[in-house]
Amino acid sequence: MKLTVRYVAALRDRMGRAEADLDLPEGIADSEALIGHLRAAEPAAEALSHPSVRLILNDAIVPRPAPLSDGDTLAFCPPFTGG
Amino acid sequence: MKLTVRYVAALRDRMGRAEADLDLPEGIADSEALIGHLRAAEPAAEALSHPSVRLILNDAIVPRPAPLSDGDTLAFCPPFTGG
Amino acid sequence: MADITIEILHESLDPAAETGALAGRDASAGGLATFVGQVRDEPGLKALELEYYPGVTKQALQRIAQTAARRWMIARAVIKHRVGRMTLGEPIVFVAAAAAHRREALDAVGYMIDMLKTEAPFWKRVHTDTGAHWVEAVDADRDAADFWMEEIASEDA
Amino acid sequence: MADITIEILHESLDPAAETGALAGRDASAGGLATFVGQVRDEPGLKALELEYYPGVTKQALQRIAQTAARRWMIARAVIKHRVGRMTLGEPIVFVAAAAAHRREALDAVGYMIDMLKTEAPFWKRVHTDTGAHWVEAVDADRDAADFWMEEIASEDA
Repeated sequence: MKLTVRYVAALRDRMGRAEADLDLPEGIADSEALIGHLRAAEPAAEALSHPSVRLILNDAIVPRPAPLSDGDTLAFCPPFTGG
Repeated sequence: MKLTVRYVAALRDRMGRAEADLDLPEGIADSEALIGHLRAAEPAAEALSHPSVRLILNDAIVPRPAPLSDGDTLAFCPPFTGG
Repeated sequence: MADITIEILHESLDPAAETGALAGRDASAGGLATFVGQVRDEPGLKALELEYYPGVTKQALQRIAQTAARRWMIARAVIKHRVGRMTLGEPIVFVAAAAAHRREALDAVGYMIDMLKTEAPFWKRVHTDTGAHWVEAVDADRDAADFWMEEIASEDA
Repeated sequence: MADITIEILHESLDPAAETGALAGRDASAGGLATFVGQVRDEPGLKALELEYYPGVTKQALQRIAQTAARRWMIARAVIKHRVGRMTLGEPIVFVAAAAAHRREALDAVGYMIDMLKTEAPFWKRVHTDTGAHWVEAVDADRDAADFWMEEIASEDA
């Protein structure tokens, strides 16, 4: 499954990049499984598992866990601090 | 006791004048006694006794009954409708 | 103590200019809340006329703003109120509060507008096609003011 | 249904002009409430930088304004939010509601500003003399949004 992940704001700093195109192995069905996969590859991804992290899937803010499909773009976002 | 009374807004219309200088007999110690005195002279003054009527004594909004002194100016006001 | 500005205006009130004068003015204030009360359409409306009590009305507004500044953490409070004749859509009153925190600014403005409706000597008269009438006091306004007076009395106690 | 205006602004936001455009505009609206969030002073502050999520942020603000318009009787709702770099005192966000009744306008503005703090994708970064840091989420903001979400869910139920 192909997936684009985005790291936003403080998570972009933490991960050292804004975006990555991933080619995922079978069996990664949702955001939480993806986080587990990313953590295995790099310890910094532990930050993604914090319950305060919000998800934007394609063009919508979605709750966790978010089911993933081929071609999705998933953004990991720190808590919003607008206004 | 000399007293100036003012009738404000709708009460001015009701009383047919804005102001009157009064020379009151003995024994009219407060606003409520004054209202009784005015009602005896003209029925329209009944409107002054309505509990919604507010008083301005000289330069202050005061609760009823308001004690009166020689030389005071007492304004009878309909409920305030600002803003 | 908060900076307080009170004005009774005979000519015109410009909410845009008032807002412009306040925006960004207080370095410690992250929030500026404002409220503009304006002449609302009603059948046959030609003009609204506002009467006040010189020497007393401004003092009453001052007291309302001071109470707001004691009750909420605000850096600035403004009340500017028109008197005289106004037409449809024209501003009647501008109320503002600047504060470090938004809730303080919003609540202070809510308090000030609630209180000035019934606790400052103003009287509204509506001129229509068919004549003029004094605006009646609204029970809900009375209730709003009573709510605050009880609330503040219980805090002071 | 209320008239809703949402804008993400990259350059400048002028609360005076926004207020001027709204004052007197809705004949049925006796009240216009506004809130301006602005860059507050903090030690060493040089600039505030605001990041957003194109394609999603505006939609989130739209949803907040729509919910406000369903919950309160308002004629108009406006949210205009800056992104990019801002300096001390500069406006970050302008929120407004026009309504027949003041309480509806004030509460709708309070709701919108509470919600956009935590429910619209924006991220604040503070640049100071000594570097830059991302602004942490504030528990009180989270609590304010949770309050409204429970309140509105219980009304819809």
